[in-house]
Amino acid sequence: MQEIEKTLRSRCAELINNGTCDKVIAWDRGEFFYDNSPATFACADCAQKLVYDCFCGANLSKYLIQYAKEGKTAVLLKPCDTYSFNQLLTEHRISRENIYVIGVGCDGMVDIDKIRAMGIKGITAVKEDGEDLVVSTLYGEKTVKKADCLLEKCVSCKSKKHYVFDELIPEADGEDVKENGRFDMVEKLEAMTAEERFEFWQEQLSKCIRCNACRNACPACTCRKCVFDNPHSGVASKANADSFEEKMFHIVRAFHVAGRCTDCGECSRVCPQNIPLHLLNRKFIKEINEFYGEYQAGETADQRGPLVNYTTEDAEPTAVSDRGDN
Amino acid sequence: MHNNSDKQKDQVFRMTGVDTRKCMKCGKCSASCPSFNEMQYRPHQFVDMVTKGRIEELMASPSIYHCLSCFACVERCPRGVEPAVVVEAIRNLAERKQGGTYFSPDEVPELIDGTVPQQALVSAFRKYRK
Amino acid sequence: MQVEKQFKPKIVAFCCNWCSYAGADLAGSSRLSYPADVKIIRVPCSCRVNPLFILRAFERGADGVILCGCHPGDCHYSTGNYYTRRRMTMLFSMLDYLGVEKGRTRVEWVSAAEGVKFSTVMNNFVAKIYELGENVKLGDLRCKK
Amino acid sequence: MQRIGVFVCWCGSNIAATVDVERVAQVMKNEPGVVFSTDYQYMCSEAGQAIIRNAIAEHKLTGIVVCSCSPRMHEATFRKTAQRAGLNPYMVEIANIREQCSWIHKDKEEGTEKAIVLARAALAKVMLNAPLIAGQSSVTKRALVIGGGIAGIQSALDIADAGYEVDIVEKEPTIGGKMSKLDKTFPTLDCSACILTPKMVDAAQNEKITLYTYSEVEEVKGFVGNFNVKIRRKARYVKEDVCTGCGACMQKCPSKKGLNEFNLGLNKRTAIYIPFAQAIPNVAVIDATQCIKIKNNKCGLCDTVCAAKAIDYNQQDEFIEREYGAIVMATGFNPIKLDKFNEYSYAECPDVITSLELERIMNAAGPTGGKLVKMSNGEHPHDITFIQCVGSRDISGRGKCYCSKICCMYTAKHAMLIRDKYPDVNVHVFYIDVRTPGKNFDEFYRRAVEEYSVDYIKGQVGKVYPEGDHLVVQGVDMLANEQIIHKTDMVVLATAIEPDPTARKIASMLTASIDTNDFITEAHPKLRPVESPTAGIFLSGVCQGPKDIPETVAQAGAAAVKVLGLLSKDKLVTNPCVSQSNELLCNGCSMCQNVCPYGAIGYEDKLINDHGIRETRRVAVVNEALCQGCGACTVTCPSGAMDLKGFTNKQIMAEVDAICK
Repeated sequence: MQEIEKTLRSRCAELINNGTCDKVIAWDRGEFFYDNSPATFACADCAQKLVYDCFCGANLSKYLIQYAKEGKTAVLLKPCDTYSFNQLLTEHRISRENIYVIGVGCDGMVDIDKIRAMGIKGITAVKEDGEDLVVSTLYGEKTVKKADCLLEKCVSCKSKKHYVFDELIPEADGEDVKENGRFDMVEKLEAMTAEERFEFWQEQLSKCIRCNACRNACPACTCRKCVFDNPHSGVASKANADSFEEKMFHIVRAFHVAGRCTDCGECSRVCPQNIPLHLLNRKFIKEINEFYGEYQAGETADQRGPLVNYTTEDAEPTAVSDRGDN
Repeated sequence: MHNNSDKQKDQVFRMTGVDTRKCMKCGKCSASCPSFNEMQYRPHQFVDMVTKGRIEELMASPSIYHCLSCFACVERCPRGVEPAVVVEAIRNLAERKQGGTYFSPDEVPELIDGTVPQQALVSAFRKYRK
Repeated sequence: MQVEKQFKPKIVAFCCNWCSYAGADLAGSSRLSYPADVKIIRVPCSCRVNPLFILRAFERGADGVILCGCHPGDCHYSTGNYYTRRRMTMLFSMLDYLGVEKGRTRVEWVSAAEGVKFSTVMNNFVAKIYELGENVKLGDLRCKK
Repeated sequence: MQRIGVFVCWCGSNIAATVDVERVAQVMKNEPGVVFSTDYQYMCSEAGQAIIRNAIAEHKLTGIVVCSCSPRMHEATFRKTAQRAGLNPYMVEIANIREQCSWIHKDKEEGTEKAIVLARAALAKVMLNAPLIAGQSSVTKRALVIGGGIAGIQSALDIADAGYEVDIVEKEPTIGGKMSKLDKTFPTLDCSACILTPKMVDAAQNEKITLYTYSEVEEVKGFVGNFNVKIRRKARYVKEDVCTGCGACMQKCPSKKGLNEFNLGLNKRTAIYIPFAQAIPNVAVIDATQCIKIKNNKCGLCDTVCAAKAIDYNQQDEFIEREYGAIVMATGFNPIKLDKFNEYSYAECPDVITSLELERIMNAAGPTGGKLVKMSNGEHPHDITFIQCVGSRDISGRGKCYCSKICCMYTAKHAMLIRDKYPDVNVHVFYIDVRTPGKNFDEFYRRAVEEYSVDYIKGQVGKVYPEGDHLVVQGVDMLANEQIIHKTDMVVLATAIEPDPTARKIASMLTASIDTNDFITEAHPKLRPVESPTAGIFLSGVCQGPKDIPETVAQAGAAAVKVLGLLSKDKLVTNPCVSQSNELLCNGCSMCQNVCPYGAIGYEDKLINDHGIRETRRVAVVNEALCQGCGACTVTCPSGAMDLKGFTNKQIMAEVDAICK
């Protein structure tokens, strides 16, 4: 990865110098070594500061809506981020000709919380070493398996292939991950009784502090004004007197992105309360696949989404109620 | 009696999946039937009698063994009624009854005269015996 | 001593103007009764019903929500109910996933000529809601345990 | 602040018997926003309406709730009442306390409670109503008729007679359609050409009618009153306005092997041809797939002999675009293909023919000069067998599930004509049922049996096969319970009819709905039988369902009247309950465009001022004349930018809240 980082820095500087783009959207060092954050780099020298390591989980596509309006912008996209990029193209939120996509290779991003959960304290740095991670702590070095510390979205990575790019770094592209098991947890929930599921979700959703991080990070949640921020929508309720937003926010959000969600996993990654929000979206994805045929949002940039489409032979809603109770 | 005929009608329906009420009495089945003249009840009558529940009569009739199962009627029926399938079902009903076997092993030797294809005997034996 | 309050469900029925609302009118003019717990909201087409409205009804205390539209293929607007069918299938599946009782929501296709069906559907639906009792789950999903 | 009036109707005892109307009025009086509330025996009566009008004036009402019968019954009445009192008609809401309350509940307490809730819901909605003004759109005073058969010709003549311009688009080189191929017509046995060709000439000479023959509708845009239609004029390779129809070219053309379409392929025609002697326009056309000059750049004889210099081998398809206020579909029918009915040996035996082919054989201008002969050897037949219901009433998937309606009568006609002209010919008819509803129809059929001794056999035919120079028909006589093996010379199949294949294509261009058999659906099967549910589209002839000539002409006239009703208006009032896009909220994602069944949503790049931020954004724009107000877009829009006037998100949620309170 350090190799890639070096190449990226020099290539981005070159792209700015030769006028291909006037700025690059990439990751910058955050306050801590593990919170690399999205940033724009507008000069060749600045580009030398961009970061690419195992803490670059953030999906940069969404930032293009805001920052690629004018001029020519280059962006670094991991394979999973390219779906979101295509979806934004489908929805006319960004324009392809203004953006230069550098597809960057990725072999999984790391969740610092998972390292901490192993009981490792006082972490000062994490370095990749092949399959392992070398964790420097105040109390010395420790080696752990990288596979054990991956972000949730990387554990069930669905593709190492870029679905859109102008160039790739490194040049060789990966392939789709066929057996990714991303619906395992959904299936587990489906197998529970309704009572158990209710308890599960009540416990999870009760943790929500309505910080809006999921909404802000989600590349499908791109409304200029969210219905929950619009006092005229009839559902927004900043006042405590009305509890609709409080109670229904996550269901409404999942529905609004249904058929558009690329399953990038940003919602769960950014949730400070660790609510597994991606399980709501994956339920919709799974149902869409089952009822209306396999569909991956963002696979190409001109798809008609399953909820703005139909066939005359579609299943009736009773297909859900007839499934039997458990 | 009436109840029994309803029950049998129901049974024919379950065996065939054929709704004989779809018949519009055009007679195309009988027009197509190569065994028409051999039969006491003709294909269109079969369908009509099933609709009316007269299944005992059909079971007792030799007509059920005269159907060659050539399926010309099934092929050409404009209403999808499948008369040959109905005949087959009634034949099955008859054969399943105690002593309903039409063809017993004892009769086989005298039929072997060199002109009857063996294949035909074997399949007839299969078909007309429970 | 606490007096057991008799359960009177609140049931919202969204009916499309062209088929189901007319079907409901026909049930009325044919004097085919169904429980007074059902209150009808008229919408131009079943595809006008936003899943938000259904969630809203539950959050406001509805015990059941039923959505009626023209039979698929007969939509006054040609295709509206096809979208309804997909949207509601998804919504119902999500509610089930969250552990909310499946019987509380329903989609029925009722034509303008099906007054009898309208009344039968409503009777059945109300009976189901009585069986399920008061809706606590959906209003409750976010309440601290 | 809204000032609402509530008016509770007793409807005599219809409501008052199970709803305590006075209590409803009383309770509503105390609701916030309500400044006036009353009840009356018959709100829809003039006296009841006067109460409403007076209250509006006296209490300066901004909106009213009428608790009465179904809005489907009297919403329009009360809107007019409001309008007369100076209130916007869309500030009226109806609480349906009759059909959906008093008539279905017996307990008065229960009925009253429910009526109050329904009134509250209506109140909650009306509080959020906004005055709506119905838009207007212009009407192009010109009609288009698609199809130039008897249906299309009749509709066009009737429209033109009333003084409106009308164009006929016909895909064949001549108008006339199927009727021009018929020999005689039932039940009067008059010559088809004798009654049709004068109408064809009328259509050609009428200065209000423009004929586009050998042309097809390519594209339709727009909406009622304002259709924009692109018509493809296929290359004839003959200049239509120059050709005199002298026919010299046909004499000289060496390429003589084309199948004569007019005679259903029973004989041959030249590459350059005029379909038939009375063709309108009487202009030649070149079959490009057959012409030696066009294919190989040799020959050119027709050009040499054409005195008028009308031949143009380089002609290309042309496109014209025109505006129309109304469109009549008159796309007609065809007999079905018989490739799934091998049992009749139609493909193998030239003496097995369809009824339409028999029409050509019987016709003096037909392939045999009107002599009834066997197509196989030209001999006179002595026995002819007709088979009814070939492919009709067939649910096996080989044919059509419906009754083709015209076959019983034309078969009786054929049988009778043959027996009349050739008494030596025996005629048999295998039938399932003989269906002859219609004036003088059954009498006609009975004449065939009683006067002409046509042998009607109740039963169907299992198969037809050749034997020597005869045909054998194996059928059944159901009444005698006998199988019939019958030697005959000719077999005539009463072939089912189906809508022309262009109907589906054109219907989808027009967004007119079509049934599973490809017949165009009418707006109402009984009360609006000549209109499509899509405004401005009218139906004429067999495109709507099987019909004989008198019915077709009647429907053509009815469709013309509906067209005239539309064209005589200067402005059309549009439904104001249409979608509206809030530019500030629109994301430009196009999802609404995907679900709109009317193509009413377009996208534009607009300069938007969003609280001081000025930028160009891609935003949805609703064409209010196209939008029918279904609301599909409103649900698709995640940001809520799209909303439906008259049924806004806030209004519906207010109703929900009121009901769930």
